[in-house]
Amino acid sequence: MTEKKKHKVFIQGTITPTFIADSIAKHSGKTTIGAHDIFLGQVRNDLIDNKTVAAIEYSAYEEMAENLFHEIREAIFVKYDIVCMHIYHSLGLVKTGEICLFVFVSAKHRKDAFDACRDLVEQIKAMTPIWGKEIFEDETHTWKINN
Amino acid sequence: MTEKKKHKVFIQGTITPTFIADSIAKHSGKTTIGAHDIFLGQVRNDLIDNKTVAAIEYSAYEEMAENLFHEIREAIFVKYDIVCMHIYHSLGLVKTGEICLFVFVSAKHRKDAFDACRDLVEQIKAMTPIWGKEIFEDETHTWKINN
Amino acid sequence: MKIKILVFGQLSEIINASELELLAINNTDELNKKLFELYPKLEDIKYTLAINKKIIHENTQLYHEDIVALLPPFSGG
Amino acid sequence: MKIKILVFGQLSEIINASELELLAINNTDELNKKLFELYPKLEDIKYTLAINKKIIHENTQLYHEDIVALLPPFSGG
Repeated sequence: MTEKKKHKVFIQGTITPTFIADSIAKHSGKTTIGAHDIFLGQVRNDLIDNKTVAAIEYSAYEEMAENLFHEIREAIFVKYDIVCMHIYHSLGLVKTGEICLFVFVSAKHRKDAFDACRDLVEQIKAMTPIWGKEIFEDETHTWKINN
Repeated sequence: MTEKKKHKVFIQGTITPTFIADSIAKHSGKTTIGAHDIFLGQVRNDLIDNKTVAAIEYSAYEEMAENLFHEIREAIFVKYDIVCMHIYHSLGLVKTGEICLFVFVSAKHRKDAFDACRDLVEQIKAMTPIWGKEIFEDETHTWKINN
Repeated sequence: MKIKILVFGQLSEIINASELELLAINNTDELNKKLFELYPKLEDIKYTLAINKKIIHENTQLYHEDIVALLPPFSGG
Repeated sequence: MKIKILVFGQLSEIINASELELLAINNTDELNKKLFELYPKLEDIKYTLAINKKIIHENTQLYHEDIVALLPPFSGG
């Protein structure tokens, strides 16, 4: 249990495809895994009041978020028959087209991987104290609202 | 429509993490995307009648499978509000711990990405003429059964 | 009249070939009957037929140069 | 008695600080009342309170050196 707590969720800036590839490659030794489900959040160029989003700047109440990530992880492990789970979220500036959230769930069977990954993403969005400041091309900003 | 038909699904041997990373990176220019869902099938070291699976050798009725992939794709595009979709399946030998299926769905919103990806994986498993020969460590084999 | 038969998965181990040709077969019921005569072990395995890449579920007329595939249960992914 | 307040997201723009300290506040109802006096614009924005990293939904007693966070709606992911 204490080992799981050490997982580092926050990453400064965008999450790169190379980082994701390395994370996938690390699972080749876990041969009880039959299915991975990976969710990636990417920053959209939304048009808000005629202004286009150029980037999102993420901030968080990090200590509280880390506690919550730990609790969410533990509950997911109890609820689903999965082998492992990884969560990474950006802090700071992430430009449109770049990845800001990487949720990776691996299980013996696909049903558990799909169910757990989706549940996890919904809980992260709803429960963790993270905020996105949408920065427009003209450098003004608005605060992101999740739906 | 004809352009979609050109998508090549079958890949000889395993699908590498680098290939997956390149595929993710190609989406950074598509800035209407907010959510990606990626499913990866990995070969398990199942124990069957006291023998351990070392690899799966995939074969397919390729021409028929390609037609079906095309039909499945078209139907998914009609059914869900998604931006793009990619399917890759291995042929030939894939060892335990290696990836044999890569399904990648991108959408504006996560709900569509999750729904479409899962639907796609279920349809691929149920409808496409692909067969897995499970090869044991002692070089005997059995034919895989999907559930 | 000539029909080409494509054989996949474990069926290719029973038939010991991935392709064969049969003559004077008028429909898929006749084809199955003929196959069971030639390869009695086929009766133990559930398979589906596809004619020219389309799966069929009922007895279907066959025509010269049709390609019939014998498809055991799929196990991709 | 001293309470530390952490301010996040758009609330930090209204309060113009990411941290402040308040004295002689006994509970969260008093805290909110005091904050509305100091920063009237806060009344326009829905926020939740966390005491020592735990979200609270009802009026809650505060103790010396408690850390209270003002959390606007989350928008991670």
